[in-house]
Amino acid sequence: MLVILCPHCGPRNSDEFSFQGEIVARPGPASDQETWRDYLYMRDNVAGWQTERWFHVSGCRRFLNVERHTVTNEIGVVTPVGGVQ
Amino acid sequence: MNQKARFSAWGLFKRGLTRSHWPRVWDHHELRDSYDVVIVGGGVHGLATAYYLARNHGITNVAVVEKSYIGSGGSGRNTAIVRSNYLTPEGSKFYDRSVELYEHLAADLNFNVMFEQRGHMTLAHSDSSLRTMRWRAEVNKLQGIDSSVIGPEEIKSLAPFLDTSDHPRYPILGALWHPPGGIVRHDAVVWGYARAAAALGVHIHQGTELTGIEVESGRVAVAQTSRGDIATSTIVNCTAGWASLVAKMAGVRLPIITRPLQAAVTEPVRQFLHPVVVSGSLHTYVSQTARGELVFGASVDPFASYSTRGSLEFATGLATHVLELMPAISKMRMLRQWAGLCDMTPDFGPIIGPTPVDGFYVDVGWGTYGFKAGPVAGESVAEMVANGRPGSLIEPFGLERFHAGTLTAEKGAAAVGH
Amino acid sequence: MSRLSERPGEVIDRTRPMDFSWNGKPYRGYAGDSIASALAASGVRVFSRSFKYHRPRGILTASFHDPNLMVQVGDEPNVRAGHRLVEEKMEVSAQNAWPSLGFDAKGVNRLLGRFLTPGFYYKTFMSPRSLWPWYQRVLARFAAGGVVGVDPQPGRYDHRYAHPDVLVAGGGPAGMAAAIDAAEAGAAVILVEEEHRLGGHLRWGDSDDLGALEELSAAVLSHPGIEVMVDSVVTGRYDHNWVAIAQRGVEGVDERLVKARVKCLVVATGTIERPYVFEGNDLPGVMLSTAVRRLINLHAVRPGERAVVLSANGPGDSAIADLEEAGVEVAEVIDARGDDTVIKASGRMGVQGVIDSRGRRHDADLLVTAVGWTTTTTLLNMAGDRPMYEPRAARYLSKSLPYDVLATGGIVGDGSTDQLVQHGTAIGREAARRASVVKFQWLTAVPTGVTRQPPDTSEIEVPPLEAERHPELFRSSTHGFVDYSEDVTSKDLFAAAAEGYDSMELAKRYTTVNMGPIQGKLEAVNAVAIHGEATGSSPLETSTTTWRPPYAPVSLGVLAGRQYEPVRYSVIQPWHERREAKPLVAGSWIRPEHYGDPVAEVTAVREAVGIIDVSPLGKIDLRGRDVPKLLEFVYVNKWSKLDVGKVRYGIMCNEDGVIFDDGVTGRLGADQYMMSSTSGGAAGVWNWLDDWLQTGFPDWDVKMTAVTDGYASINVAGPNSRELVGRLTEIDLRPEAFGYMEVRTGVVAGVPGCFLWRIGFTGELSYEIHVPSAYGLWVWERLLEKGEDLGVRAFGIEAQRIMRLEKGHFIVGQDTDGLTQGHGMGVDWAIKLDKPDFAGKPELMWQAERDDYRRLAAIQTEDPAIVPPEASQIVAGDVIKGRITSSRMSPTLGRSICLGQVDPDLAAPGSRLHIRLSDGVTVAARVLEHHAHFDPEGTRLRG
Amino acid sequence: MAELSPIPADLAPEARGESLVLSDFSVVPKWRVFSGHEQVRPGTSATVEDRLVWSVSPGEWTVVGPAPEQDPVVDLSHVRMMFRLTGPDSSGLLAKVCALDLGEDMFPDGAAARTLVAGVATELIRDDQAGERSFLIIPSRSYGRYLHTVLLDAGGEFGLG
Repeated sequence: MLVILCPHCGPRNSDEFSFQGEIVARPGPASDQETWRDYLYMRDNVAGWQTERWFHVSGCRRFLNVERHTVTNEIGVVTPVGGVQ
Repeated sequence: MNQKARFSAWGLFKRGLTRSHWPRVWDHHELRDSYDVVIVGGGVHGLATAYYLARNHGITNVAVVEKSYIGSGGSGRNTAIVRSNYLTPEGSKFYDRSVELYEHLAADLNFNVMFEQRGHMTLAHSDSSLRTMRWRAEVNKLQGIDSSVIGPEEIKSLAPFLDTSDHPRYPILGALWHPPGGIVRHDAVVWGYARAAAALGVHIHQGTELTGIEVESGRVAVAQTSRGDIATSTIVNCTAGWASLVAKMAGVRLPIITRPLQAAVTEPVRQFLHPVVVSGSLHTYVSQTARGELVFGASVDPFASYSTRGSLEFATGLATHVLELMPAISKMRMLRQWAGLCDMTPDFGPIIGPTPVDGFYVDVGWGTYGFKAGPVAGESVAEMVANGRPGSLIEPFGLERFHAGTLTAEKGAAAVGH
Repeated sequence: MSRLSERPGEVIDRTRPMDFSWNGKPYRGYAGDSIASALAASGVRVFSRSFKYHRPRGILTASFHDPNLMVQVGDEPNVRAGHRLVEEKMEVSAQNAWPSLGFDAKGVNRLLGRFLTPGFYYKTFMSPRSLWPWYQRVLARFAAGGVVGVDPQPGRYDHRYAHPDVLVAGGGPAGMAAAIDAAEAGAAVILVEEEHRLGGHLRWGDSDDLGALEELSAAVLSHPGIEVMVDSVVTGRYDHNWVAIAQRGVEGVDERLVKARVKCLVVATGTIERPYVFEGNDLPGVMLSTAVRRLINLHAVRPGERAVVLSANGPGDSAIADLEEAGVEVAEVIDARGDDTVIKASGRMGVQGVIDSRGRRHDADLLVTAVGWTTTTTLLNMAGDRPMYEPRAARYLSKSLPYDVLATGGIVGDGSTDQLVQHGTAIGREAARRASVVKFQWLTAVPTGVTRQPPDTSEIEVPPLEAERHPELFRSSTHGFVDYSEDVTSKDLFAAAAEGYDSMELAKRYTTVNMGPIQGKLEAVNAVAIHGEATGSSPLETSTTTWRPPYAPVSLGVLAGRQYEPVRYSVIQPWHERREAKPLVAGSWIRPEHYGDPVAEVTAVREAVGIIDVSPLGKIDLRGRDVPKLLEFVYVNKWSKLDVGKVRYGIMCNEDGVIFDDGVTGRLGADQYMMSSTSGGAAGVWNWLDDWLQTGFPDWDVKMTAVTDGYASINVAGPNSRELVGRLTEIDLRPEAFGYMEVRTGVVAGVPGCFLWRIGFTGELSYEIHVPSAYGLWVWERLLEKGEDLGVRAFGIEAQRIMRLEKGHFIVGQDTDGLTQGHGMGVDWAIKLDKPDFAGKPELMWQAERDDYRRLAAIQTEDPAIVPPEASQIVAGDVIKGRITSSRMSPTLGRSICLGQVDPDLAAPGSRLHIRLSDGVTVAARVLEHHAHFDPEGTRLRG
Repeated sequence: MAELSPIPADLAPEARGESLVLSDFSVVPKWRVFSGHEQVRPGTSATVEDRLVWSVSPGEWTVVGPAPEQDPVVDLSHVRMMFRLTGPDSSGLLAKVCALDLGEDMFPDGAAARTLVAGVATELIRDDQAGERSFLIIPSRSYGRYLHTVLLDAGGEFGLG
């Protein structure tokens, strides 16, 4: 059980969060198949530090950007997804 | 294979009398500067591929490079369940061939892999899961696979420790029963393939890590390893847990997310559970080994990671679920827990086939099903490498399906796992 | 073996005798005795038979980690007799011996030992293949261990969370000192000790040791900042210092799992004495020096009559003094610091003689060895440390630890009690300091606004604690057992290496060394050393095995705890229970499947009126200017022109075009909408909307509140529904005033704040009444009361399923699967590809251009009496062409009806299909024109 | 505030232990507002004009008492149940079912959180009563029966039940 320092709630166990995976930008609706299916399926699957998205579903219900080392599970900076104060 | 080294009861007796050692099962070799085929990953998939390349296709100038020791990855960390009762026709056909190979593997490899066909039972706790069980059974029957839906009474007689009483939250409504399914000694499969491949001339390089792949004008040219470069025209990525990273060396991106899958074993007790029991809703599967230990598994971890350290939540969740099924075993003790890495694909189907880089093949993305597919994957990948194109058994599992939008339908059964 | 007169450090209470049984015979011990010490005091020497060769085994370590002391206690298998305290009326028996400990029939395996080489089973039983199942049964019979019964006494287990600043694992002198000083520095401390008392090796020491023990433990026990857990074990240290403790001796429960988020972990788990490998080293009467010191000093048991001692260290020498004081004749002391050693112990059921390296034979019934230590680095391993072998000290020592883990005591080095205490003291203070650093970071993140002084950043100086020089003693010149639990000998390790299993990991897997219940705690170092010897490398060059959790085996019961499983109920549940509704598990909801007769329930709805509790239906309150934009984006159909008072049906797809939910959304006011979703999809839809609003369109003005539980939802369906609802509300229900697919708000049965929408999953005229939940049961009962003369009847999920199937309404997840994209469900009319964007649009666009996907079709068998079970396959010969997704006998039509997914070439109305039943028989069927089997024009619904 | 006192006259405690009282306040009106209480930061609660107000998420507040004036207001009265657990052992009981650190530093009087209690996302407010440690536990209604059973079961060792 990891500790994630939620910017709204403080230190919380990771079972309160839902892991959303690496952050993938949504291409426009007029994208070609190659681009769209890259967005749907292809992933970098980094072994090391990556910024990924977590959803504090059992806490503040905010989507967060979380820096995490995928080998050690060490967690870096956690920030709210843009637009939310 | 050297006849003097042939395993048999007579051989055991003779060596017991003379107290002499058996010869080495495989030898150390210097790394050659070129091989016809370089297989990355010394697990069941890599070693089976090497074996079938040599045995079925006469391709013996083959190196298996393994960064640690053979069987150190998923092959040595899985719960060794074998079955073929998959949901899709392509899936069940493929795994049925695997069961068939497993049934004859001991004789084929002259290495007893201890395949115990104890039967495989997938419990249904809800109408919808019962419907999925029926779906699987019907598809299986059409493939000639022994698979049917059974009721609580038969479940109780096959596994008396299961609580089939009126259960409020997880009632046992029925089960998918698959008599040919069972468990196998996973290490023995690895060693059996390694020994047989080595006897046919394959070089197994343990402690040899792939560090890079040189691609020249769209073709594989060199496999760089921690022990030196290998000139080769063919590289087969048979890794699990590192599939994305190895593919990246060749410039190939994969639809894979790596997630740990945890397992645990209890202290041994006298035999009381014969079949393999699975509950999809409770994310649990359990079998008792010949040694008397219960071996447990669950679903993949809730977040992607390359960690194999294991978590307390797995242990507590697993125990909760196992005791829902078998409340009588609360005093048994968990002895050891561990984790392996699973490369999950979007449709829960594997990725076997060529890639945009000529000579770079993948046999990856096995999710939680890799071990049971080892023999048939090895056989099919060897055939593909020898012929330059995938055979019909693996055609549905190519990488291009993710761009063509023709995903495999196994995802429908994903919830029932293992 | 016999009981001694009173010892200064003894832990038994001679005033409290305990009567128990061993293999059915009565025995007596004292309170404080372990099962093993009580039996040993009564002369028992053989406690078990070994796993493979069924050799007799006796006390080796006299502790929890004694591989030879696994016994059955009542219905509990594999109890550690060296640790478990004896209790009145306890029924203890030996495991793994048949018919008796004295004569074990499987002992014949001893004679076969030379043939049962490691991995022998991989080399035989292969032919003929037909005999393999028989071999399996024979092999399975040799499985070791205790017995579990189908119906044992249930255990009582518990969980709790803890948040200590400092957790000290190990209550020896260094651990106690660390706990005291951490607490003195202001930290909240938990101290965990595996044994029943604090003190570690001080407990069996001399009077100085006992004095120090008394002082330290008094300080610990009286400190308000320290919570002491004895007879408890830290089973694992997981990521981010998440630490599990199996706590015993808690009132009211057998065991409790404490899940602790620890700010700084201090590992003070000490060392375990290592056995020595030589011929006969497993005979009863061969004991470690710590075992005899425990027996003599803690339990006042004389461990033998005549002893030979092999000692390589000070504690071993102290054992000699203890033996002499206990009246054991010490026949010979062999000093292993020189060239002398033991070659062999001989005897049948126990040691009778010892042969030393000078070839001398000594008559003895006890052979005590003191040849070195294994550091218990499991917790350090779990913290990422990879301890290195230190040849000078002949043991593994910690290499590097993360910031939040510290180590003290024997795991770090050796020293006098004072030195250990000094080291522990400094580590305790440093642990408290580091904990305050972590806490400061957390406090600044908690939003409660508590301010704190920043912590001290200067590290506390820790005095060195060196590991003493110790000879490397692993194996004598003869072979013996390395792993007692698994019956692995040094000869086996040599054989494995010769066969090519030449890395430690392969050798471990091949021989199963270190894989038994003791997990290599005693034997790991010996195994590595002997493997090194066999492969011509030193232990330093050979890798060690990875220690995995748990540190000690932990019961499934305590891991599970009280087994709380969240379940959800509607507010109408008490009524359902009174009417003995058959419960149906639907996700975490428990719902009524039916009230005894689902067919009659259908008839009531079709002919009169019925009410169903659909409270689990997902409901989301949406407010704000941009709600239409949101609806337009998450649904595949158009939403811009939904007037106030209107309701519309919508389908949601994932970005891959796969349908994941459907439901209706109504506009209750200018800026107020109510969205409904399927019961099972409610949480997913809520999260999906939040995802888009937060990560996709943060500027949109949408306020969202999930109100599923705020309303009890009752669908009133049937030709009499208007009449019934009209008796309870002033809302104008006339068709021209409240049309199909419209919503009204108002008072129902006196309850304000209700909303009603006119929709119909059953195909009948129906009103879905959403009542503020606290009044749900009240309104439900009023409906039944007021509708009695109208023939009202409650109906359950099963009747609803039948009726929706008659109407051809699909259920997402049943009639669709994980790959069903929008156009497959016959809802092309709803998918508006001319919208600029919506979730899943590109995939649906591409799907529309293809013609290769399965379609949902209404299907009827030619024989109306045959109901093909759901999931039956639609076939053409052996080729699968689709499947039945829903099927029922329709009470309304008096025939079987189905929905199914069918390949495109068979999906056209009128197509003839073949459905394969589970017995292999194929039945003919045809595809209907409409999805609805009943009232396809919808006249009843719109009436 | 008066209507949330430990044992109101018209609401008998559900269960009383040696050092614990569990009472049910589900009937009190609760409202969701989206503005007007910006001074109450997420993770905290405050009494504003005799109404208890708390926030567990940015931009959202729950108000207990008469309907507030803001627009929009969503009625949560029926969505949530509300239990009050009062007594010196209240954090001991919660420590069995809730992983949150409820110590004085991390969760002082007035702290508010949405967190998992016995596996269910639940709002939790520390709202001491006359110096006595007290928590408001506010689950979604459909989980109320389950959670109530759990609290009684977990409270057994403190004499609750």
